[in-house]
Amino acid sequence: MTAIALRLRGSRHLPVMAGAACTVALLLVGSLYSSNFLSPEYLLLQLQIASFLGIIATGAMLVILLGGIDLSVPWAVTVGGMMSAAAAGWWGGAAAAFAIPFGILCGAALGLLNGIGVAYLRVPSMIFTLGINAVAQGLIVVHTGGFAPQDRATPAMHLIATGRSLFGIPNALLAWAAVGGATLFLLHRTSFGRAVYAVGNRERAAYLSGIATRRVTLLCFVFAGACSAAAGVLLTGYSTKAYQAMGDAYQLPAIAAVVLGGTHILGGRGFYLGTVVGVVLITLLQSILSVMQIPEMGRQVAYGLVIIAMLLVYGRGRRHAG
Amino acid sequence: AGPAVVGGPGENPSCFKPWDASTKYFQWPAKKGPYRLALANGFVGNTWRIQMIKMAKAYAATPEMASQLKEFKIVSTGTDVAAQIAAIDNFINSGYDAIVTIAVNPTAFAPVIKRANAKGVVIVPFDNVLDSTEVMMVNEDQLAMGQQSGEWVVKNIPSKSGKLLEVRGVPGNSVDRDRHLGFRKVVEAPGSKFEVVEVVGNWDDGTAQKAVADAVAVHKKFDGMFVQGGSTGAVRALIDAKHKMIPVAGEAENGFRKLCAERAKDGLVCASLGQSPGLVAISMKAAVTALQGKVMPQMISVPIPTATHPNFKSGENYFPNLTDNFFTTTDFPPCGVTLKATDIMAKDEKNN
Amino acid sequence: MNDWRYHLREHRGTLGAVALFVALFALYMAKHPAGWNRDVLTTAANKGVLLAIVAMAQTLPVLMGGIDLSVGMVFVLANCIASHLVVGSALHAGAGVLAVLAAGAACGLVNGLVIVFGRLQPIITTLATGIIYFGLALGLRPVPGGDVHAGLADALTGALPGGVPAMLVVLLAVVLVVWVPYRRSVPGRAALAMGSSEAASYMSGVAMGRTTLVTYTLAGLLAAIGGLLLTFVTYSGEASQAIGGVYTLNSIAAVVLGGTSLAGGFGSAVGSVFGAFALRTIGDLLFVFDLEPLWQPLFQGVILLAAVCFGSLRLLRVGNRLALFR
Amino acid sequence: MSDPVLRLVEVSKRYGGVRALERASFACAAGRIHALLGENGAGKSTLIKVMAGVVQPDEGRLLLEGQERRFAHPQEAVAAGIACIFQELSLLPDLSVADNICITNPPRRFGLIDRKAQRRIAQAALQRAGAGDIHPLAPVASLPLSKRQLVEIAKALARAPKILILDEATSALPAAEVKRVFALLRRLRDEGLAIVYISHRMHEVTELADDCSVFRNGSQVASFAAGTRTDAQVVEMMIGRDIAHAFPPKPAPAAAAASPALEVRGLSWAGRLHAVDLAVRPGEIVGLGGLDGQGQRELFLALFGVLRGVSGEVRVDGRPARLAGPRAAKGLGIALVPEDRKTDGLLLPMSVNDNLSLAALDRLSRAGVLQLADEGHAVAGMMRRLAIKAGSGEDAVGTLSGGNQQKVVIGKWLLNTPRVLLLNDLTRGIDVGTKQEIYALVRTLADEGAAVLLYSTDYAELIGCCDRVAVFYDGRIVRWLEGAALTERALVASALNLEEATA
Ligand SMILES: Nc1ncnc2c1ncn2[C@@H]1O[C@H](COP(=O)(O)OP(=O)(O)OP(=O)(O)O)[C@@H](O)[C@H]1O
Ligand SMILES: Nc1ncnc2c1ncn2[C@@H]1O[C@H](COP(=O)(O)OP(=O)(O)OP(=O)(O)O)[C@@H](O)[C@H]1O
Ligand SMILES: [Mg+2]
Ligand SMILES: [Mg+2]
Repeated sequence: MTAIALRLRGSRHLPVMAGAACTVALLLVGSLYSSNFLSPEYLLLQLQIASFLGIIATGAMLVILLGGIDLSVPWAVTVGGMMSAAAAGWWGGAAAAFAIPFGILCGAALGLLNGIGVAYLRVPSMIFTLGINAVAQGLIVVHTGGFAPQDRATPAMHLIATGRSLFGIPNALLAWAAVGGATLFLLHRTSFGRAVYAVGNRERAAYLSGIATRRVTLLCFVFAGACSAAAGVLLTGYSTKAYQAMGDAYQLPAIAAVVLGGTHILGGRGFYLGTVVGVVLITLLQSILSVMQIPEMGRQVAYGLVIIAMLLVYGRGRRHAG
Repeated sequence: AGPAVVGGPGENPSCFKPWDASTKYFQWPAKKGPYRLALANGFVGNTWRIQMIKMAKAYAATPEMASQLKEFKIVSTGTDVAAQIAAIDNFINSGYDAIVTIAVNPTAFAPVIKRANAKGVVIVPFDNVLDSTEVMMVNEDQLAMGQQSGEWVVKNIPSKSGKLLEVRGVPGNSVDRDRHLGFRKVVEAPGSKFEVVEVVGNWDDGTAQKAVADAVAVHKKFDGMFVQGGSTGAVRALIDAKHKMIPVAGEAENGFRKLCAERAKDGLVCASLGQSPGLVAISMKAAVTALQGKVMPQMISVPIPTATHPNFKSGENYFPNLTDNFFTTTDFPPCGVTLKATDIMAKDEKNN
Repeated sequence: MNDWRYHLREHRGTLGAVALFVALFALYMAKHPAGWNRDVLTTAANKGVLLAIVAMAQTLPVLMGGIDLSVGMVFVLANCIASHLVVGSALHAGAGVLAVLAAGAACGLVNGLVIVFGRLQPIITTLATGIIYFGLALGLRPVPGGDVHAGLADALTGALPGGVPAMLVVLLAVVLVVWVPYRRSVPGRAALAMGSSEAASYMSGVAMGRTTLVTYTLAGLLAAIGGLLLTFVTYSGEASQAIGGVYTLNSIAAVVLGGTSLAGGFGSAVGSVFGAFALRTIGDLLFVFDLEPLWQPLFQGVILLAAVCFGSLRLLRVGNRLALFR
Repeated sequence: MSDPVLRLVEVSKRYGGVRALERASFACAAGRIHALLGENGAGKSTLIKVMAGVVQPDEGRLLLEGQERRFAHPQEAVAAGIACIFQELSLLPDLSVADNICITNPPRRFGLIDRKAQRRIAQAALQRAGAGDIHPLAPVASLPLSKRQLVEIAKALARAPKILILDEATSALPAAEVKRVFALLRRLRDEGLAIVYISHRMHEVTELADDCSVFRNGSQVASFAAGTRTDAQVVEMMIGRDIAHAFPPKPAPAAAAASPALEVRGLSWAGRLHAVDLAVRPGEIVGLGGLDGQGQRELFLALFGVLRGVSGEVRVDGRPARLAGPRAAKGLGIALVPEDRKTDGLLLPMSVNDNLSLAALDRLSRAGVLQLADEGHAVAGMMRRLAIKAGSGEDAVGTLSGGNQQKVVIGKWLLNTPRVLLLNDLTRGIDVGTKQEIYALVRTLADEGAAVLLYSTDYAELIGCCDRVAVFYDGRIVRWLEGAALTERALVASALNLEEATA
């Protein structure tokens, strides 16, 4: 018994399993309020909605693994949504098929700027991405104000975000699964993934091992920007339109989900499945709190307390040294 | 110093309509124009604000205004109340004649107003107004907006019972509070037996959409809905969930009205009452009029632009070719504010 | 001897921030229509000191290698408490002030306790406690309102006879009463040690738990001082998530502009004060430049980016690339 | 032996499945220097961590002056008069030397730290440690490793301890400084301190110790007065076998005609390197001699592409090399074993496997996809080849003993089959048995055609290992020593750049 406990403690699967246990507990608590929390419809809806956060958190996790943090999520999401919708407007017709890649590309471009600032100018990521966030907001304000762009989602976006195919599985979930699968492969099966962990642990040693640390950092930020923008495209499809500040609700949940998933906030350690569990956990928590009829104050306090409580259950750091 | 409190009636009452019978009247010493006018905005990152700023600029450029203004300056300071107060102080210190503003936090302006009065500067808060009777303000009646929404919902649910979904705004804001209180006052009045489920939508389409989707998934069926903002998202959630179409009282977003018109055949009935970005124009006009030494009501009530089922008319109170995020009401004929929607958001419109 | 070289090195971050601020402020003043006068200075001070104090609050955990994402929320919570308690007679208001400060310190202490005994990372702990503190603020002020002792507020937001803004004096007092003793105390240096290397601090026998508690408590206290001053500026309390978020993020930006390393171990709260002033002046530039209103956010973002890249100039001088990594 | 001041009785410590200490006993007495000997991973560091309160033992007792004690925190051990210099130094890089020296118990005035007094204390302690030239206000990060070790010693002295523990505290010090530290330790012993000294340099132990204890596999296997056993016996006790020759035999000098694998001409950098000329033929081991900090490190960094603004010419295999960075250098077949394995060589929380394959990821992957089987194979082979002692390849490298960590750093580069090896203090902290293996390994690599540059502060190593030695002084090569001329005397003399050396 203790042997199993010991193995579990050290294992990277602990956060995954503990997180899953917390998820079940959360649902059970929710079902005391309404049994509909356990209905397949509700759960599928949550998975669909979780996909948006899931894709953002995927990018956020990569950056956190590097030991950085990406605070440009809100407006990178908006840029993704606004630019893909606008592109659909500019090009129209069949060329609108390029709207989605174009939106994602715009997010990647923001990520590229982030990467240049962090990797090459060596500005702390927390602050450089904050600046890029402000710049992105400025650009979108100018864009909306000046050029009266189209902000309607294309049918393809709508289909991906809200449609269900294959046994009624939400398409959005499939999109997340694709991104997640690719990330899982990238992190654990490629030399790039190994380099990400290496840079996150100690960039100096990685550099002296002949790893192109700056390029790795740059690529992670590009990927994160692209993820945020992709989520923006999905959100555009979900709301059938892009709008200002559509990403504001995703910054903190993305970080919280990654950390609840067992990724070390200072970088170098973390397992993608943990992030998946963290995303589901945060989405459910928000949803259950949203529907329960308690005053907003109680909602906020409960949200904070539950996050801390869950971290206390399984996210505790080790003692120093030894 | 500050304005003198005088007796009514005020200038141009069809435009500057006093809030109610007890509203005071102010009169500033007349100044010779043209004037230096400023707009101290807070946040800019949403469509309403962008539209508001564009309207302010467009209105300042109309011949009527242009002749009165020597300078019109707009500054957006973000969500920090202290920064906005400092911006207003800066305008005061730099000798502007009047400042129109959307307060980040309306209760925080008492000290600024003291300083403005000391220098004879006219401050006109609008939209998010102060809980004060010492300053001239322009707004729609938020409490009434909530009440009218409530009345409309009650009227459209003949059984006077069932489950209502209320989608609230940003917590901690007085507009949210007023609309909420107005709505509740009506639907919880004796005579009707509604159960109200409340979720927070933050006046944001995405947030409202998620919250409504969750509520529908858990409660399965609602008989009516009141959305403070983010109405497009809220209705989308109903459609996505294949929820039966129900009476929805919402804001004045173009997207919402489009849906209302489109889905009327499926049984969607709507009331759309909204806060208009055009308030800025009335506020600017009020500021100039006050500087001319005319008698002005302390609290100017702007009629609530309303459209209800089945009166959604394309090109009139909604615009299929404009963005969903556009706020539909832009003109207030009694005030001579006749800005056309397409002039504001579609100046260089090609694709929409 | 060549002591001055080491002193200069120790304070180079602060000096950089001072230079940045002076440059920006000179530009601002040169273009300001009213120019250098008492009112303009007081306006700038009233706005700048709030952020400066929150940035000081942020500096303490950052020096220790941590971070406090709840400073903005403690700031808002203190504002809400003050709008209830700092009213009435001078005595009552005085007691209210103490209560506000105690509440802020308590919030900080809670952060510290969770970090030390829960062994959680500061960044995620304070992210979560920040949400809780905001909830409490919302409970106290469901809608904006309240009041504050007017005499006190007028005195602190006005100018002294000599034309010196009273807020600057408050700031100086806070620096002298909180920061300087902290920096020179054993916990203050222990915090720096922990920021420098946590493992080495542990092995050297640094009292890490106590240091963490003291540091976060002081951060909470400072944030509460900021919230109290906000109440004096606005005469009211408001539970606004947006304001909390803005102050938290800006405080981090100010800390970085102030030359403090986000990795900890190096920097000064005085640098953060000037970093905050510089940041505020960037905002003020909007006022003196005639920009298209819809271009203003972009302008601000670009200037902010340029300011944070300012420190990258040192990259040009690096001969040994290993110096780029810590 | 007089009554021991500190006694550990049957102490055990386990890390997961690894037994670091197994019913280990140890005692040391006041006024004596007690050497702790044992191969890498024998448990020496763990033992002293127990004494210093850094690690809490699973079982066993600790008696200080006859009283049973438990140290829950290093603070308590410090308060009890135990000062420890850890193998991985415990200095705070961003703080000044003075701050570091007085970190736990600074002088205070009105409750605040008295900086003037602190500076006096620091200066005195530095003076005592023979490092009066270190400025008390200098940030530790700006000091080279050897100076840091001296600061660490000063820091321990400033605590006025009763028991002083040095865990390989002189491993990075050049011989002259070691002599000074030894003199200091003897003086302290005579003042009545109990000193515990850990080193893998046998001659140091012979020279210094009064008592010796040998550890193996986490237990004490013998304890005896110094001089009662021969070196060979001691080594036998430590590693369970005898080592006949520390250094492998040198081959006959290669034909001078062979073109050099590495050729450096007129290399200069920022006033720290001046027109260095150097050529290393394949199969040759060239040593870098001289006092510490004369530019040897900079030469390595320059050759590895880390320095910017280097002038001069570098040729690898006769072709001009553009050394844009470590990546480019790696591409040319250059490998660098850095000075400080903890910060520069290893990713401590990552597994042994991941660390070993880090520099060879390009070889172990196809189109960026890791070939896990190949990787496992290569890594396991390297662990065997270097006899890396770890529970499993999945263990975090930070949990290995110091010497085994060093082996991982070497192994990481060997997986890349380098052409040119830059070895900086290669065997720091490695036990005698392993050292011998590593010397043999380096020689084999050379025989297989690698060109090796080796920097060491240990003269014996330079003499025993190298075919030729370039002695550095102030960023220049002042002398080449070769063959019979390569003696300790010559090394010392030319290191000081003395005229007589030319005689
Ligand atoms: N934190 C830890 N976690 C797991 N295992 C550890 C840890 N620290 C030490 N060990 C293991 O304990 C054993 C003893 O290590 P220790 O550092 O005491 O050896 P040592 O005698 O000091 O060796 P060296 O001469 O190489 O420094 C080693 O096998 C090591 O891998
Ligand atoms: N993290 C880093 N910080 C600072 N300088 C770096 C860093 N990484 C590389 N460099 C330097 O930047 C330049 C580019 O080096 P890099 O190692 O990326 O090799 P490269 O030839 O550009 O190969 P790649 O194709 O990987 O870009 C070199 O001068 C290198 O020393
Ligand atoms: Mg590169
Ligand atoms: Mg050891």
